[in-house]
Amino acid sequence: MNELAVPLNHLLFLSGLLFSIGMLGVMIRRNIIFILMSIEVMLNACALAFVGAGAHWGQPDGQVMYVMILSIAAAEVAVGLGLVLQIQRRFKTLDMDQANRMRG
Amino acid sequence: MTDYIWLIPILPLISSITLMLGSAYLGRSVIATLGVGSVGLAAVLTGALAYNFLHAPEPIHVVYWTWMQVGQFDPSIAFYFDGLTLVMMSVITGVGFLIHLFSSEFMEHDNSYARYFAYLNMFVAAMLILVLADNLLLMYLGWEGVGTCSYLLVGFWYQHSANGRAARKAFIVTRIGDTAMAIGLLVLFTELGTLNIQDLVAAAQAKWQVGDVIPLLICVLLLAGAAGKSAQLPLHTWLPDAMAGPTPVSALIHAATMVTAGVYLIARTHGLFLLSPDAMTVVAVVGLLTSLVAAFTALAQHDIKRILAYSTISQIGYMFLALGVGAWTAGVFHLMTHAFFKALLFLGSGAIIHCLHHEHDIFKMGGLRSRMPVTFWSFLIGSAALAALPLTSGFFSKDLILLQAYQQANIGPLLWVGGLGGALLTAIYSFRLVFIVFFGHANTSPDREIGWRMAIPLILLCALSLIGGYFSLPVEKVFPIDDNQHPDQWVELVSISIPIFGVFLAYLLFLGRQLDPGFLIESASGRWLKQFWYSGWKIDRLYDLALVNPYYWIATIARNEPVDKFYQSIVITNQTLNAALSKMQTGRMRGYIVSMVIGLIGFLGLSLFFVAGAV
Amino acid sequence: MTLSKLIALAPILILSITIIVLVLHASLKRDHKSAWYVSALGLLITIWGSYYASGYAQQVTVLLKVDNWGLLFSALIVVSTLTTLAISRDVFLAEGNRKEEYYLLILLSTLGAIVLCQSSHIVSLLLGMELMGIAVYAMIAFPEEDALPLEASIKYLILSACASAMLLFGFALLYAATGDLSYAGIGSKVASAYESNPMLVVAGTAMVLSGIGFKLSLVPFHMWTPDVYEGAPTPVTNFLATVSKGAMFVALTRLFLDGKFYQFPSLIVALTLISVASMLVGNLLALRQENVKRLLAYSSIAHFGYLLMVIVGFSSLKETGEILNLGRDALTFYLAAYILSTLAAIAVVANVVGEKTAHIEAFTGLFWKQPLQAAALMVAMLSFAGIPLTAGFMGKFYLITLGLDAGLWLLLSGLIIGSAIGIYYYLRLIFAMSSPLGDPSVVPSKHSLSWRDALAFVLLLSVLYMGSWPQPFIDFAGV
Amino acid sequence: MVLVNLILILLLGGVVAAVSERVSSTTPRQVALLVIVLAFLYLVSELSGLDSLNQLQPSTPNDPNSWLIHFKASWIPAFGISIEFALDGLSLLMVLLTLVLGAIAVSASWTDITERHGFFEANLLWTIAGVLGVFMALDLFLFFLFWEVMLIPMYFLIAIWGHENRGYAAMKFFIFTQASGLLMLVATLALVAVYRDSMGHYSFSYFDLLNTPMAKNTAWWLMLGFFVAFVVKLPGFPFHTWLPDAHTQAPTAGSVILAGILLKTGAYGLIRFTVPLFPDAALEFSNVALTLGVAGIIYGAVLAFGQTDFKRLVAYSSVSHMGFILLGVYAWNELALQGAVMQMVAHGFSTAALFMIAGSLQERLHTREMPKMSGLWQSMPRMGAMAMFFVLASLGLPGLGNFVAEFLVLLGLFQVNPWLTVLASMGLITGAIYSLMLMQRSFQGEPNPQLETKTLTDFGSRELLTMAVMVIALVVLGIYPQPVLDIAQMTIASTLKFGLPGAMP
Repeated sequence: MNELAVPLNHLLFLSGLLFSIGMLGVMIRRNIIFILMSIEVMLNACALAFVGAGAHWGQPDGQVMYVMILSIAAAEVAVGLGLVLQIQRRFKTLDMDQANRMRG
Repeated sequence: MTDYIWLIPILPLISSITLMLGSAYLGRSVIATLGVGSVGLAAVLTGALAYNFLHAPEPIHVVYWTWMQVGQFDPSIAFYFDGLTLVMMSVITGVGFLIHLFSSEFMEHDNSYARYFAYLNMFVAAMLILVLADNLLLMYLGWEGVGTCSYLLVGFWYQHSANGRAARKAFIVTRIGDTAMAIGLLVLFTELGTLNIQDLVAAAQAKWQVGDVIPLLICVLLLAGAAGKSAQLPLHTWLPDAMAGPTPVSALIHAATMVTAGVYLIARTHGLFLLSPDAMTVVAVVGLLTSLVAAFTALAQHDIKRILAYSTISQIGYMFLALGVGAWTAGVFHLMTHAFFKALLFLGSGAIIHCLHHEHDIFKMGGLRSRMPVTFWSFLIGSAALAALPLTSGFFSKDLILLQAYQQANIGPLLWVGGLGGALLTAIYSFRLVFIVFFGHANTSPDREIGWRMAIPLILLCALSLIGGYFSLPVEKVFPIDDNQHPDQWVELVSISIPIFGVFLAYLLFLGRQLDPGFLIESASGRWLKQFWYSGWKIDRLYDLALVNPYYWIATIARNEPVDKFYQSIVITNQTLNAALSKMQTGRMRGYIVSMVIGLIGFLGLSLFFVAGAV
Repeated sequence: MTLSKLIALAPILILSITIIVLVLHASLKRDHKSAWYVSALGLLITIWGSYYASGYAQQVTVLLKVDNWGLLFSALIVVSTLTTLAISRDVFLAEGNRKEEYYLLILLSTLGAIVLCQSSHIVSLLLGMELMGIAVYAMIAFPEEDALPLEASIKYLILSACASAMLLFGFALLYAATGDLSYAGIGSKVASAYESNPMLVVAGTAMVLSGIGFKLSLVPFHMWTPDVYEGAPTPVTNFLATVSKGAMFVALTRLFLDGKFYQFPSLIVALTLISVASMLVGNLLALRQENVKRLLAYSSIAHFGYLLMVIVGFSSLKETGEILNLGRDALTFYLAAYILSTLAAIAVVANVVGEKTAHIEAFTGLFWKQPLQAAALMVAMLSFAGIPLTAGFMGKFYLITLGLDAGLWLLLSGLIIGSAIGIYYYLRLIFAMSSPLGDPSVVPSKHSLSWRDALAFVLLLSVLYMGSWPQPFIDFAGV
Repeated sequence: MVLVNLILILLLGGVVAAVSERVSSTTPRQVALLVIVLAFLYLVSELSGLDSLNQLQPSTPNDPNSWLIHFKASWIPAFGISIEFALDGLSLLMVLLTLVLGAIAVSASWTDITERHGFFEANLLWTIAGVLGVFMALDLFLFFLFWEVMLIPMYFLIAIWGHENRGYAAMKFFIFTQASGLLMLVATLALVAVYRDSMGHYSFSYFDLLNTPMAKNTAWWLMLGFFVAFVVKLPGFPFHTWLPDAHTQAPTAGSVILAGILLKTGAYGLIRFTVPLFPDAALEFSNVALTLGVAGIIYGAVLAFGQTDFKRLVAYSSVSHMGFILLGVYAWNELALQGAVMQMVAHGFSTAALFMIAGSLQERLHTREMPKMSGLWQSMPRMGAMAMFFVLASLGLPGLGNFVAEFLVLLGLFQVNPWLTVLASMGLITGAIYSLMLMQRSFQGEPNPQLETKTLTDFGSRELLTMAVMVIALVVLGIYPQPVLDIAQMTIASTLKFGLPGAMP
């Protein structure tokens, strides 16, 4: 039943790679918009893994999960950008490191 | 007819409590009558008791209530009265009454008059309980009660902290002795199951043969207790300092009654001591050494009361010597006579101090013979008795001791020679005191005369010191009859002549000044020796260095709780950890992401490590 | 979808209807007070609904498993939301006119929490968690003019997005290994999947637990908690501390039990380490904390460290049914006790400090100014510290009994050391409250008993009641 | 039901006292005194009816109806927890001591509390209620509940009305006891778990748990858990550092209650729980406990001697006296145990009096530093006389209660370990040293120049009356202790059969 052209491990490896790229992006970038973008990358990596796994097991669940993840990612980014607008208006900067008023 | 025996100790106790509670409302005369009267009444009752006892001489044993009953341990508050108790009680109440009368005038102008008599009466009550107790625990109650009253009385003038320190020293040194005695009590109860004196002596004789180890241990512990209370060698340093109290107190406590408690204890438990001869030799040796050391020290003293204090230590040394050689009757006899003449001497010195507005140094006195006749004659008779000159009571008692010491089994003669040396020294220092204070040129003049309340006790005590020798103690039933025969003549002759020679020597040295010891004193070793004797053979220094200073040092070091350091360290580690962790909370989000990622990698690594291990 | 299944979903349906009514109401007439009443009423009916649904406990479709245990926690979550509503009544009065959205967000988030509580499938878990999460981002950033909420909100958004990504990736791996998305399915297949490719299963579970660990603020993932608790407005802090964490923990327990994750020794060791670390770090961080909100954040880290002990306890219990119930009871009791105490504590913080910074100075002499509030906060603190007669103590009692049965010696000693350290900062607050006011002459003026005091009194009573008479709760919860 | 009413009287009394502050600032203390006297009369009236008290027959630990009063009501059936109170010889003594010292504490703080009188008296009454609960509770869960709950009002007593750094002292007091209490909680639950494994059902009742069979080293660990909790409270040697701070900072009534009663809960716990529940483990452990006891005596005495603060010196003297109790308990024969119980009673009175004197000194001189106060006997003779009496009592003068206690303990211990007894009797000497030093530094010696200006008022009639109560109590305990010994005998005789076979029956 494994009519999948590409073996599952390659796919999982790809999504793992994508995931770590996204994670790195969140850690390194300082601008909030780019952080949001790298979160998108991470979420898509998970979606890809789901699709691969679904294909491997020949069940539609993988793709259902893919659609779910996309919609959730969209919602999160929407709220995120809303906040970005407010931050821009208030702090006139999008640099995440400025936001360290609470510590200790 | 003897059911009033409990009244004797209770009367002084009640008067002491009323004085304590009502001190603010009672006038001086009321206080005096209450204080002196209660002891007087006790003396009268003792007299009546003595009268009955002489006619029907069997011991009285009255039990009032069981003090505490826990399993087999059930000491009771009970009195046991026999010949020995009679002697002690008559000394306590008789001499006590005279001293109370004397001090009613001596302390006339002291502002806490009631407090003085309260303590004094409390002391007499405690001493009577000690003597009357039928079990060692009740005796221990009297024992500590007496020690406490001595602490209160020595520290009577508490305004000067020096007196306080002397009082504390007295209490603590005696407390060390008492603790040893308490341990003795513990051993006794564990071995014999009872603390009642009569039963425990019988049980001991049944349980152990002569020469066993445990009786030796018990006797040594009891000896330590006795040594503490009677100021014998290891624990004697407190008595000279205890002179800080009023003189009648020294007369009553540090001459007649309390210091003899140790002798009474050993006399009362002689059954135990008979079981271990080596313990008795220890007692004898301790007695002898103490009498010699104290006699030498007395030679070098300036303060009139310290001379008498050291002479008391020396005389009690004699009593211990007597007990050590088994001469129980002689020991108790000397105890009685010593109470008479030593009280006389102390009261005499009290009279002198009273009249010379608190002058203590004998070299500043002099030529008082003509101006204070009563005091002079009482001092003369007292010193004669002390030196054991013939015809005085001291002669009979000390002579008896020396004779029986001579006949002691193995080291008899050595003890006898030591005793003689002590007698010689006693004669010298007692008459040195008399010659310096009463003869020679007068450099101070008494500013007042002694009243009748001070004169009568002196006169009565003079009489007792003289005729005391002829009393026969009703103690035949108490002690085993010592059957040793009379030693040969020359021993008797020597022990009689030594004191006379001593007095003559004192005359040469201090009055006639024919023999000039000048070259001896000025020489380097002479001066060191005089200083050595003056400071009581440096024993006080030794105790300070060995015990007192280290205790102070440890207390000051450990003042701020070393154990707390451990708990402080826990608090400090917590606080440093808190500081470190809260520094990590930088507030920057990227820091948080990094910690999350580390957490994830850690988690993954751990899982893979397990899987790699498992597969 | 037979009628009984629909009734089983009663709480979720009622809440959705309330949300719809709220939206319609907002479109008709913008009135803050009536919106509050509508949502409060809706929540009350939901509580009745969850009680009513308990008769129809069953598996509704593959996504939701409605059982008494889940319904109990749904009721508890709704109660917490009600309290959040109660303390947020006047917080926003001075705000602009757009306030109905706030209530909308709260209800949506509660709906997500209830779905999360009853989820038995990865999709429903994801749905519930994200619905709850995203609504909370907006709630945190709701007050515009203040800077701190904005910062807290963005931080929370980014961090929880990463955590969700981790969770999802973990589930993807698990799905790849087992081929099933429902907990029960995973449970049955995970053992065999572990044989074929253990790497996948282990990595998957690790990432899932890290994602959940973030939401429960366990140690390596706990950094966000103090900032978000301090930044967010007090009612939202309350919501975060009780509803979001409570629901998440219930989901974790379901996943752990149905998914049979307790077979893997690596997980147990990792969880033990996390638990001990949380207990110690949580308490240590709070030791000298001056801001009460941050103090409560650290204390919640510690408490979830203690709670994790139960999850670890499941591992050594294996199949012995009897002790498994003890573990579940312990969990239920401790979580309920924690939620109640937090409600009481944060309610008092809201009453006393409102939106000003909750510094400890604001609480000095509270005993003499507002005795009732001070008493409630004291009882909450004592409950956190685990002093008898409070709910917290019964929780700790359960935990220790479980710890002893399961032989978790390391965790037990962590619990003892943690609570020994913990006493200090709970007592510091009580000491501050009891320190005299300077002028001792003022006899506490008897100001009128406002509804705030009533709320504090009710919470105080409930914490004491649960601690001193726990038997009814045990019967009810011992389902 | 009698016992529950007793605690309720005190709890409600506390509430009434708190509320009565509205009437006037002096009514709370009268209310408090009234409540305590009421509770005392109530207990005495209930007890006089009991015939078992007159025949004083022993109450065997594991059969409830042989106890004086026994009350049991189910509380949390899921865990076999019940509200179980019972009274036997030992707890009767402790309850009576608590009530008497409670009244004394109220009279001690008659004038030195300036603010929030109502709340102060309420806390006082609640502490007493908590302590009563500890002495009467026989369900281990209930015992632990009272063990922790009695701390809270005591914490407030020190934290609100204490002296300069009361926060630190109150905190230290609470954490020490609560943390060790946690150990006891774990030990109790482990004991119950072992009981459940062997018996099949949960039970927290003392009667059931009494002879649960368990492995040797589990018994050892559980006994250790109980031991640490009680020795911290006792306070035993290494765990005592909270006591001096708590005492110096507590208000007079606080230290009277703390020293008089709270320390006794530790001793009571040792006699009631630690040894009977784990007899053979206690036997093995007895050598360690005895050495700790002796160390406590000597260490407490040496440190007491080094102190310059009056209250701190008296606090360390309590540490030293409590060492005797530890010896008494772990020598575990009839003599030693009777000595320990007697010491609990006698020490209660003598330390309460000394703390009252310290309190009145602080009230008059506003300082506790002894260098600042010498020669006070002249200006305050009555207080000096009282101080002298109680100093003599605390150094163990025969004829007073403390001596009887210490002698019995030493006697009992001697049969178990003679050399340790010799060391312990050093405590008699060191005890004398610091007690007399206390007297010397404060009341005797040259009057302090700085004090010339202040007019020092001597003891009033109220203070004298309170002191008289304690003087009579100590004298009666010293001269005729048999009633107290008989009441204690009821418990000790039977507990000994349960405990380890002491050297002497």
